[in-house]
Amino acid sequence: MRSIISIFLLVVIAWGMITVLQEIPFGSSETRVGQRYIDQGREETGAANIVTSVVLNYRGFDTLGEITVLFVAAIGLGAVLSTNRKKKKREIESASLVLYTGCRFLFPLILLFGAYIFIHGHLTPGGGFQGGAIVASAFVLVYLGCRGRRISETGSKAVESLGGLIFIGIGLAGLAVGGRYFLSNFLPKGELNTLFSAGVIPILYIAIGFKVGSELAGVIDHLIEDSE
Amino acid sequence: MMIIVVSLFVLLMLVAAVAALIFKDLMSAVIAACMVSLIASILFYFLQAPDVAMAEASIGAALITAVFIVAIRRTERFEE
Amino acid sequence: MSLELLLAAAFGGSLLTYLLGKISSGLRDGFAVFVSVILVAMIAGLYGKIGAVTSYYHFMGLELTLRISPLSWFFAMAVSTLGALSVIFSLSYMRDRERTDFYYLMMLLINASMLGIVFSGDLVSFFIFWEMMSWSTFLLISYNRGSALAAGMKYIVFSIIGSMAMLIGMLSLYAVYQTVNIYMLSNLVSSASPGYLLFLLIVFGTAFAIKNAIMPLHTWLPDAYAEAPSPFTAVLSGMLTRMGVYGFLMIMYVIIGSVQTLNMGYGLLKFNYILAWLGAVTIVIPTFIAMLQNDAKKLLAWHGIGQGGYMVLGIAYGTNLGLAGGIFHTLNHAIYIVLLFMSVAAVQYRTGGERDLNSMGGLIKKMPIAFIGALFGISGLIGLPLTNGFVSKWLIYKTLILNGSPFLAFTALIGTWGTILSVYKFLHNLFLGQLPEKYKDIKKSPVNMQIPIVILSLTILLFGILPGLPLKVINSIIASFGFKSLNVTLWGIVSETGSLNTINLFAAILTGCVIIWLILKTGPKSVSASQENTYAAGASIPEGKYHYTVDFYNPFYRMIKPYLKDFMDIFYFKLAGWTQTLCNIVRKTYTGYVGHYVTYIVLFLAVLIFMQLKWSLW
Amino acid sequence: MDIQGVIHFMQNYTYYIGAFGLIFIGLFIMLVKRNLIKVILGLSILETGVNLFLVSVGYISKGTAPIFSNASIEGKSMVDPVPQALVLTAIVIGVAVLALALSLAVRLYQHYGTLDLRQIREQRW
Amino acid sequence: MNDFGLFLNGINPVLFIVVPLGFAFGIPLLGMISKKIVKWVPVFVYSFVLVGALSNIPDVLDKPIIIQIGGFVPPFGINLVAGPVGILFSALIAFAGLMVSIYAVVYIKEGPEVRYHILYLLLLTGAMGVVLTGDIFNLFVFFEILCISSYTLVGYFGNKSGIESAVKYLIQGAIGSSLLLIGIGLLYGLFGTLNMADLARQISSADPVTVFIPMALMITGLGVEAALFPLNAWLPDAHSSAPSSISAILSGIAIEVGLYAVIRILFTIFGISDFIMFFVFLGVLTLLIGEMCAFSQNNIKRMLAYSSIGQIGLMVFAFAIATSHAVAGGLFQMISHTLGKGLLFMAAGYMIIRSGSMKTASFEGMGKRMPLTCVAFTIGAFSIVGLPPFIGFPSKFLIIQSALAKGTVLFTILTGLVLMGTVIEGAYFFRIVQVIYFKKGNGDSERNEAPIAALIPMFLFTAVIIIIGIYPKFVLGILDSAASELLNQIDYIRSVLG
Repeated sequence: MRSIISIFLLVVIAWGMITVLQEIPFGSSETRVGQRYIDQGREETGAANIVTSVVLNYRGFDTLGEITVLFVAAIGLGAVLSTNRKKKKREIESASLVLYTGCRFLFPLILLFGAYIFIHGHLTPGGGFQGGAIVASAFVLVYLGCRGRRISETGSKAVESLGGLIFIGIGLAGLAVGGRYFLSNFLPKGELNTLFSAGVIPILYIAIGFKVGSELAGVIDHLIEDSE
Repeated sequence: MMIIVVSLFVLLMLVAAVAALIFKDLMSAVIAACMVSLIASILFYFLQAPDVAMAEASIGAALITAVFIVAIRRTERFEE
Repeated sequence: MSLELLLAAAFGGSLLTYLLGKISSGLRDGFAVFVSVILVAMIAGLYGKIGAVTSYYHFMGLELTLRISPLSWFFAMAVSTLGALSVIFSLSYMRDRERTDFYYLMMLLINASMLGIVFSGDLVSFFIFWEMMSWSTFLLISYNRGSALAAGMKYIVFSIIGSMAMLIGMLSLYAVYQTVNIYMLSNLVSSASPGYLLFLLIVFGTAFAIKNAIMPLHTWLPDAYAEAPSPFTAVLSGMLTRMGVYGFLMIMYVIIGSVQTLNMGYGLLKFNYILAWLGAVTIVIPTFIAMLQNDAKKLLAWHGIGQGGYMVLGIAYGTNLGLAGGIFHTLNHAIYIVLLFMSVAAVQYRTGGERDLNSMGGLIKKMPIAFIGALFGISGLIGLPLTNGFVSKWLIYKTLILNGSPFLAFTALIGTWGTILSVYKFLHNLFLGQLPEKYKDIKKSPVNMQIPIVILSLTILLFGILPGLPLKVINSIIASFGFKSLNVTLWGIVSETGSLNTINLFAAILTGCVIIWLILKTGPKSVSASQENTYAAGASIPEGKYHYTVDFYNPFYRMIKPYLKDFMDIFYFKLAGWTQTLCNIVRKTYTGYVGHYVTYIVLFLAVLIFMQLKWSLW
Repeated sequence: MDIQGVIHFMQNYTYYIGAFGLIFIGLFIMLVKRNLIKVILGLSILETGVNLFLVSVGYISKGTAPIFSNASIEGKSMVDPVPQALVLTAIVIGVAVLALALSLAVRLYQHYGTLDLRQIREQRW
Repeated sequence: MNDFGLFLNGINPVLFIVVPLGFAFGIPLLGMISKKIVKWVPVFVYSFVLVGALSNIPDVLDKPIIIQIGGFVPPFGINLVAGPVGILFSALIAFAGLMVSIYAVVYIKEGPEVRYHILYLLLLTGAMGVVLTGDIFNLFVFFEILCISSYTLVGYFGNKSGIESAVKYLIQGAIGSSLLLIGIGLLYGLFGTLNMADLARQISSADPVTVFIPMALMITGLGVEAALFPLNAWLPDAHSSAPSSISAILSGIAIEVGLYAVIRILFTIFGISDFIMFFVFLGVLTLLIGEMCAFSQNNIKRMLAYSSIGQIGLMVFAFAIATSHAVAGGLFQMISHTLGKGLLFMAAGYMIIRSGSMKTASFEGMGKRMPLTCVAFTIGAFSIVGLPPFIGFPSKFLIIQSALAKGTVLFTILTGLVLMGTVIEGAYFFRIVQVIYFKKGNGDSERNEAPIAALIPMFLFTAVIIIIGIYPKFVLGILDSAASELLNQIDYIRSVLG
């Protein structure tokens, strides 16, 4: 019964969607704003990856909000799971040698890969979020492979905080010294397609990368804790 | 002929989504959802959005699945 | 003496009283009496300054004004005097109770808001003061806890309904005429369409009918009167309820105007006829219900409703005699009902809060002043000649007969019979008959209770013998409504169809009294006998054999009981029950199951989309 | 309908069908499923669908990714970068919501011992 | 105007968002130094924001402040629009935030306190971002901050009811935001822009049928947070299970901000400036349902929560009439609801602590035990019912007046229904007042007042309620210009796009 009603409702909604999608033909999008970013993004931000320039410069404020959302989730998840958390000693069966060694071996490599991704965010696809996620997955590997190993909570908290503070600090610096706008790209743009270009973008992405990495790792950490 | 490939992917994705709907075993459902994410990330790539494809693959497919699995481990596995 | 200062004194005085109460209770009592007496003096000093308008505040772009008219002076005088007497009366009644500071605060606040109501020159101030009066009254009705809570709830729910109706009327006037000033409106409204005027009369009428407890909307009153602290019941019954009369006068004769009001509707369905009939019904039924009450305060409360019917009857009739009668009756009723409640309160004070008529009796010797008060009070209530009630009832009967409404006159008369029967029960069961053993050592009421009782008793006589005093003021009120003024003398009213002359009555009755006195004088000397002697012929009887007057009118009661159920009260209780049930059904929307909630969201979206695609609402 | 028509239709609508298919399947899961984890799974599928839809809105036929990986690339036929940026944000927000939801689910399970939403109804009317 | 540093005449409104955010990010570091400082951080931050918001009022009445983020001209970058509406709301958020944070200093004693204060700051930041932003996707992002932090704060205590409510809230909220995102995507697909002013300009020349679908999606999505009936099922659960300080904010800020987003989208983006019958009915329905549900509650926080639904209905009714007076009245009602309901929840919080239960019956005799708190509660209740001389009266006055100014029979009847809701509202609030004062408690009756730090915000709220109730002209000026900003789409477009 519920399914029939649900399907009926969804059909009505689908009808509306079809009506409106007639007006948005696939493949020929209305790119007034987007086209300007493509045309002038290189000069205005100095990033080769236009998506990055949009994410961090044109719509940098969104990204600030976005890292805040992740921060909220990490903090909130901690708050939800931390209440009456029992600090019981767990019997941890140690992983097999092969697994352990493999994890130890892979861990820095994955970290490095993640770091590469977020440092080169303004040049190649990828950036702070993707890199951060990869960094976090390195930690997941450690949690799963090398049982009992934990990142230090204070350390990850400090990284989180610092990442956020750097983002805001750069934004405020833009407001105070640079172009008198919050988050304005006040550093020299450099030469296109080189590592040291695009002004504040790489710095922001590195901050985001660390922040996202530690937050996602923290999320997994909190969830895994006392689950065994 | 790109469009045929894409259509097949879309079909596969929808099938995976329906599978996630049907499976009573939550673990299987999560894997099906993971499939959805993975195929979506391939579709993102086809849509000339490599940034998004990377994000979807690393976050949407990998991390979320991990979180789901952990959560299922801590609760119960079968939907009654 | 400006009106702002007056109100500031009234409101400030109440707050200051509260604060003083935190320091010392004696200081507070003194100050409360001081404030209320000062207010009387201030208002008395305003006599003759009629028509003074002061704009005191701008609220949301509206000019709020205070204005004094003959009507408002008349009501203000009554309010402040009775208020002062009640405060004096409270001094000992409220001693040793809890939260006395709060009691005095609310008492004075209510007084102040009533003054605000009558002095308001615009509807917004009127509404604001009205609301303040409502919630402070609510707090004071609930003061006694226990069953007072239900009474308070009933009162406030009715009260809110009334004030919401008033809010609609007021804001609709504002929306149409861009002003809320009563006197500006009175010029503008007279040209409005009859339908709109009827709407106004209905919404405002609902509000005032609730406050004045006209028949279908009366049910809050008996409980509220019975449960409120007795000195406050006096104020509540005397003036607060009669703010409804003030409101009726204001909307019917000031804002809409007599010409429009009296021509509303056709034939027998005229607005004022209907109102008059409601008034008549309100006279008869509650009076007979009163007869059946065994609770002293409830009995008086039902009379309060019934007497309100006389006022409405007089006002609704819309002739100069009728109006004068209605307004005068308001005053008279206030005086004697306050007196009666004070007498009851005095008895209550000494008997420890006893209100049950069946368990008392014979207090005449123990509390003579209270008895005198009750006697004068019921005389006024019945309308015996030489009491003030007689004059106003005379005016009302005369109006009815002159204008060819014998039925209405007859109903009013029936009401009077019922009144006589029931107040006799009241007087007898309290003061006459046998004195129960436990009240053997009862003391007289304290002096500060006696003073108001004596003053009010004398006033009843004064206005009964010299009705010209208040009627002069009432005459100017009627004139300000645009009616022909009455030919008033100090002793009564002169008119071509029959005049009233109280001096003749006075003379006749005085003569009668003298004759009776002489006859008694010539007879054998009366010997004062103790209670045992009169009832048991000198033999001592065991206490268990005492018989008290219980179940007065029991056969009659059995006869009419089925017809005198408070049907409206039952109906409202049902209504409240239905509302509760409905609320509980509505509550079930929130089932607690998220799946349903998700369905609601999707449903909402689907409905929006469907409406647009199907009917293009936007 | 000839083959050309079908291909044309597919070219125009495949992505949209995929995206909205996911959205509706996700919504349907949330509407009818009673297991909390399953509902959250539905939410995840719904979000993927929304992301797919957003990206396909910004697509231009035969466009290239908006990256100037070398100086010779012209900006003529690049796909719209804005939806991609939006989707990046949306994905991160999605993961935040899902992680939070799952942690709450874990806690809820500790309290109720079940994930059946029909039984988790202490807060109602 | 475009050249706008940290300070010009007032404090740059971008700091209202950034400073709390910065402190929220910094709190974990601060918490390592001293846990004592942490709870004073929100107090400090919101004093600053309040001063900033007030300092901007004179400028804003003149013309709105447009702040470009990153220095890109509006359609191409995100911009903040601090018009009268924005500043009004930020002042309200800052004031309520400040008061509740003072309250929380003593109220929050258990659980992960540091996290509470972070989430609290972020919740208000999200609200602030929503009201200040001029970009629709940015609105979505801040909305998510607002929502997610409220999900977690609802479950803050980690008890059974808290977690259950949080889960339910989260599921509904997440669907809402997904729908909102679909709507935004459709709008972007149709018009290729995300700036509100730019969208508004293009929508005025678009086909209404197609434009409606994204609008319906967005209204539904935002309506979940704005607690429109029937999207408000989360509200009573969430408000009653959250810590009282959070209930005050959820009820006083979160749903108001949701409603703000709805009307911003309706009026500014879609330019619906005639009265919208559907929303008029929806408002009345929401009001009646809310009040009726509240009527038969015996859990005080649920009762207050349902009463919030009723109040939201009144606001929706006001906004849907869409005359300048009505919109001003709706905004006024928001202010009065924030103050009144905030006060009620704060007072109820300590009453619950003292009596140990949320059942109204357990508050018997509270008037003796905590007289000051009870006075505050009573005044809040009277204000919500709309009794003079409290702030609820002028706001209700304005709304009813503008409804009747429509002059049609239908509106008179609807007004009658609205006032019937008020009667029900009065009934249950007065019942509570009776229970508090006039029922003898059977428990201990010794005086046990709330701590002073909790009483200060309550009494500041009370003071504001009475002062504005008596002198509504303090806010009427900014309300009028806020109403005209909302209704005057063309001026908005012109001031943003030049």
